[in-house]
Amino acid sequence: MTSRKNMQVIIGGLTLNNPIMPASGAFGPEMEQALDFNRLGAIVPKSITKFPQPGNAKPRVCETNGGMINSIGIQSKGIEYFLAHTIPAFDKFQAPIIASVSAESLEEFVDVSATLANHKSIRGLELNISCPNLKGDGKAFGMDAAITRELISQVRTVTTKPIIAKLTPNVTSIQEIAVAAEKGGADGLNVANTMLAMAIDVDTRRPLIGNVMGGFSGPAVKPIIVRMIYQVAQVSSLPIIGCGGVMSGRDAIEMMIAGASAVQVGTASFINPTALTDILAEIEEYMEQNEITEIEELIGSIII
Amino acid sequence: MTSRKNMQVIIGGLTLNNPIMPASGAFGPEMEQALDFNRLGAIVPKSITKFPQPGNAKPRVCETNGGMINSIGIQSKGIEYFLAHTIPAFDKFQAPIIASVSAESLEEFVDVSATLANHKSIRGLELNISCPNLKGDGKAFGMDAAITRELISQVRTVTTKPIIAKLTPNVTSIQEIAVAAEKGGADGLNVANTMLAMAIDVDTRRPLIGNVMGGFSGPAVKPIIVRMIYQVAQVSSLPIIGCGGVMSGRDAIEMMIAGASAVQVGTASFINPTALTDILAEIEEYMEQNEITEIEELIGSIII
Amino acid sequence: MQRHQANVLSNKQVSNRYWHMVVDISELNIDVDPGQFFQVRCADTYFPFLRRPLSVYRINEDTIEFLYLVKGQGTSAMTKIQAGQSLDMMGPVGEGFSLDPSAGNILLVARGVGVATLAAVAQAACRQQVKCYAIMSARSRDDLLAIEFLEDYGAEVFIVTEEEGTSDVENVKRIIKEDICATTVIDAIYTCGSRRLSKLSQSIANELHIPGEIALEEHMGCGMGACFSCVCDIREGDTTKSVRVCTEGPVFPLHKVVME
Amino acid sequence: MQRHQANVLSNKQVSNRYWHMVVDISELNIDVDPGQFFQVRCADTYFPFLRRPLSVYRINEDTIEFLYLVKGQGTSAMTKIQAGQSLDMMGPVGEGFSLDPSAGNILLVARGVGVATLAAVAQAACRQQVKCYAIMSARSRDDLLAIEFLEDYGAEVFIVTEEEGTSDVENVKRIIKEDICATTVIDAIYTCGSRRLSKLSQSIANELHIPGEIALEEHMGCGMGACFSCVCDIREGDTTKSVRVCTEGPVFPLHKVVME
Ligand SMILES: Cc1cc2nc3c(=O)[nH]c(=O)nc-3n(C[C@H](O)[C@H](O)[C@H](O)COP(=O)(O)OP(=O)(O)OC[C@H]3O[C@@H](n4cnc5c(N)ncnc54)[C@H](O)[C@@H]3O)c2cc1C
Ligand SMILES: Cc1cc2nc3c(=O)[nH]c(=O)nc-3n(C[C@H](O)[C@H](O)[C@H](O)COP(=O)(O)OP(=O)(O)OC[C@H]3O[C@@H](n4cnc5c(N)ncnc54)[C@H](O)[C@@H]3O)c2cc1C
Ligand SMILES: Cc1cc2nc3c(=O)[nH]c(=O)nc-3n(C[C@H](O)[C@H](O)[C@H](O)COP(=O)(O)O)c2cc1C
Ligand SMILES: Cc1cc2nc3c(=O)[nH]c(=O)nc-3n(C[C@H](O)[C@H](O)[C@H](O)COP(=O)(O)O)c2cc1C
Ligand code: FES
Ligand code: FES
Repeated sequence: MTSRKNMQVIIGGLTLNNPIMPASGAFGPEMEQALDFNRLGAIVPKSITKFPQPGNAKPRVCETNGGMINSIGIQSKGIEYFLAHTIPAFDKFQAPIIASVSAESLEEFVDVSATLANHKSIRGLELNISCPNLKGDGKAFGMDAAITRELISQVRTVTTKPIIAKLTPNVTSIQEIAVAAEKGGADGLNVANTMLAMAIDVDTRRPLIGNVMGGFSGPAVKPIIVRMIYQVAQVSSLPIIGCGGVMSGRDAIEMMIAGASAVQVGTASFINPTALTDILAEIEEYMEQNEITEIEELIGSIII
Repeated sequence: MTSRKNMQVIIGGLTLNNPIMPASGAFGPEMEQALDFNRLGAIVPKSITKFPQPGNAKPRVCETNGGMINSIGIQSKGIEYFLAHTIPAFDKFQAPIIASVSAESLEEFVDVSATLANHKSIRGLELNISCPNLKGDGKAFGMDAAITRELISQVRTVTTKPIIAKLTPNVTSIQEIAVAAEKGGADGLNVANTMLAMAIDVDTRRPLIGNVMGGFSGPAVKPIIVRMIYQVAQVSSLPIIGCGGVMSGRDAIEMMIAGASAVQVGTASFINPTALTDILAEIEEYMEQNEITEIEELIGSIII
Repeated sequence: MQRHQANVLSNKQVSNRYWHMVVDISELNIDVDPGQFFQVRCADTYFPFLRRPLSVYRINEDTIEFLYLVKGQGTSAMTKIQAGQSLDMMGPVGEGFSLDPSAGNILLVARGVGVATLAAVAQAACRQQVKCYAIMSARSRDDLLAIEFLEDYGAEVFIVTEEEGTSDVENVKRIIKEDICATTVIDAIYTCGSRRLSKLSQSIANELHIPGEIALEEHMGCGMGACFSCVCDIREGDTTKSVRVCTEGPVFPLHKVVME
Repeated sequence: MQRHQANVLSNKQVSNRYWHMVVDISELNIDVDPGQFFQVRCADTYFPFLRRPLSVYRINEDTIEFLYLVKGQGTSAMTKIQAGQSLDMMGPVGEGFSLDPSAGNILLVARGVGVATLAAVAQAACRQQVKCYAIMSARSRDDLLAIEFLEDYGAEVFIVTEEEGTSDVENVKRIIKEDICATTVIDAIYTCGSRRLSKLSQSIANELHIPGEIALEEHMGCGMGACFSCVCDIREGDTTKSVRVCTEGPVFPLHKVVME
């Protein structure tokens, strides 16, 4: 790597040293043993809820062809513990912290967001309006454009920090939800959370996931997510964080070419604990080979 | 294989010798060289349109992790050629022919369906209201419940032969569309067509599919389809044909346990030309091992 | 929790359903404790997708060994790995067993592949001159492994099997109480591999007021404490607490575990 | 269009970017023609997912050979297959070349890996005592393969490369016209591997009123005529017609192909 490269990207006013960050729920302080957190574009902890929550029935994970299904539920120690312990554990690193918020009602979203946004170390909020593991057969706030817009505009009133709406891919038109989030006042869009999925053990005839259905992630879903990033980029001017199935630098670049400004990496870390920084190195190598000095040049650079 | 097994299943009044049939578009007369068509539960030719159509730009296929994207478009020689050549080529086999219909308007659906249903060798119709390759950014009739209901109820007026609605998985609520199809008068539901997807060559920055986006099939999508079969089975009493990612007998059984009465196999034949009959043999073996004599016993037998 | 490429020295079938692998760790600069495990990548494909947790069966100066049951996709794929190839493994992960060097006698209660986890305890006990008694339970004699190793470590081994109709809980209880505890003071119990035998071990430990440890198994996502796939409940005074088997375990105090 | 498991006799790298594989077909009971291809499963995983089309490079009594360029996932995976393992291949697929036994001289125009497809024509020509002239175009001398085989088959080979600055269309045209056709009557032209050279071949065939054939390449789904992935247009009188390269081709009359 010889030439100087500018890896900075901007998400809703937040300048990141590079576009690679962990996906919420697939990252934790324990990974410091394997990974240099200072090299991350941002730190995104597991979604937090207002009160402690136990999470879902077991088994909570199963694997499928080229991916996995999880139904952790938002097992959470509640916002108090989060502010007292989790944030300080991440605060010593250079990467800005983007807190992921989960809630069961609009009011709770506003409430938790207000508290989190007040904390000086939290530099942005990612609203997990797309978790398919909540009650109600996998339904999520982010499946409805009007609710999405309302929810975000209410959170908007309690903070000026960047708000990223994490969209669900389980919708007929992700464009419609993206536009609603933009109108609601979001500063960025995460495309996307997991696909709702299910697997059955044919020997026992029981679901492989305790909660019956769960969220599908990993390389298998990437072509669906790339399509959605591209679709959203056509209708919204907000920066997009691509998320779903990124295993390599080339996968991350593919999402950026489709329209993403940054990329989250989740499941890949389960296979390779240094996936986040390896992917960053692979992007740098690609830029070197292709004589790209500004990473921003990649964003939305698809040729049709 | 010692004990006698009853492999018959019923789809909308049509009794099939077994539940395994090809998925439309991934099957053709040429495959007779590799496969015994008499052992199929049904024969489902490529979707047919009223007039000849050229199909989409190339490349028309690309592969992804555990799957492929296609954008053939409905390359078709038109209904006249179909009735004069394709149907006779399939007519000599024992398996009933279910013709797949594609059209660009509601009227055309009715028109083509009426003509096809009049042909004595065509035993049922599958309405491809879900093809993501039509004009309009991947939109399909089957993305809208009201249109789905209207379309099917109009086709219902022109035939008493079984009508199967092939649903699209690219929707927020497949249950809603399934219920609409049932209310419109469908006799069966195909769950489902391909997921809309996209892949980009990071070296050229161009889409890997000439038509930019295409339909995603293969083992990667199976967990999404199994989930949808299960969801549809909860809200509709119509027989379901599971379709998407079946590679093995166990995959087919998984779909039946989730609620499918029959299973279509598409992409698997590209990897293994005898996939259809191999899958049937694997199901028989499973039944033997599990001392199941009536295949119908598997349908919807999931234990929650 | 580093990822390593370890050289595979051998990978052989040792009985109908079990395989045994030896890998070279001389270059890896790691310390491995009995009860810890590795997250093993069984093949270089995306199916099997996830890593598989495997305990260290024996810990030697330059090598570690795995004993594994061929169960599904992952372990089947693992049998294809040949000597000379490398094994992609992450670890050592988790908290292992604790062994009080002043203990006189300890009791191991293993069922099936649980022996793969407890053998390392016998090995450590032998080094510390602690005497081991071991109940080894399995479907059949063919499924009973490592008996000779355990005996080499000076363990006194009691075999029970379904095949012989000796593996029911009542009989195991009788062996422990009459054949072992009647003549010997057991200072600690270690168990792995069976819910029924774990319950039995728990109640005996409770009754005899001796400490015990159990190695738990849960389906894992990350194996790094990040994903909360592998949780189970343990007792904390009057309440229960959710812990992650991968990092807070897999070994827990026997009396704290809530048997489901 | 059967699926076969053929025993791999050898699989070796033959130049920087090319590999050569020999498989045993003595037990398969198949007839293979020059220009036909096989749909090869490069690895037993779902990535690479699809089969890869590969022409038969040489057709022998008991074996066939493939010559392949290592391009992406599929062909890279194929290099891992070792002698003694089996190759999952479907075929032979498609319509091959036709060779008029009464022809005196034929001209082959191959670019790059196109030689893998045309070599079988030279081999057949040799058997029928038809004399071959061959233009072999490539990036560099290292990329030029099979020259010796072609010469063994009695072919007179003309080499052009980028490296030496000799591969431009004008120069190839000059060689064909001045070095070959000036002294020899060419009865048919066969081409594969380059759009520019195909156009040239087409125009020369047209000019000299001789028949020609071309082997086309398209991305394939099924390789069985079922999916319509691999279509291209050919001329039928005044109109064009869509044909499937996998079953109606891959070899087509040169004058019928619409060069895009
Ligand atoms: C800490 C720990 C140590 C272990 N040590 C050993 C050992 O030394 N030897 C040995 O043979 N087995 C051991 N196991 C069990 C071993 O991990 C499983 O048998 C193995 O993962 C099965 O994988 P598979 O692909 O063959 O089976 P499949 O049933 O196809 O696996 C499907 C999925 O379920 C998971 N799974 C299935 N069974 C178990 C299980 N019992 N525990 C956790 N996950 C499971 C797999 O990891 C995989 O994700 C251990 C488990 C844990 C948690
Ligand atoms: C009839 C026919 C005969 C062929 N014979 C030979 C031969 O003898 N030797 C040889 O080296 N190559 C031959 N090719 C080209 C060969 O099929 C491709 O180089 C190969 O598929 C590339 O696969 P990959 O995974 O290495 O590359 P990738 O670029 O990773 O492949 C990605 C996808 O694109 C397809 N693809 C890429 N290039 C081509 C191409 N040129 N033609 C068709 N599909 C392509 C692949 O099959 C795969 O589906 C032939 C192609 C055809 C159509
Ligand atoms: C085990 C697990 C737990 C997850 N928990 C959360 C969560 O708490 N909040 C959230 O927004 N997304 C959660 N996700 C979704 C990921 O953030 C991400 O959107 C998804 O996994 C797709 O990316 P990937 O394919 O790179 O993993 C979770 C994913 C996994 C695998
Ligand atoms: C090459 C190709 C062409 C297809 N053409 C059609 C079609 O004409 N009509 C249709 O209803 N579905 C079509 N499909 C979708 C399949 O019928 C099926 O729904 C899908 O491929 C999922 O099943 P699979 O994973 O078993 O392939 C096509 C699929 C492929 C791969
Ligand atoms: S496996 Fe992820 S926390 Fe234990
Ligand atoms: S590859 Fe399917 S028709 Fe040619």
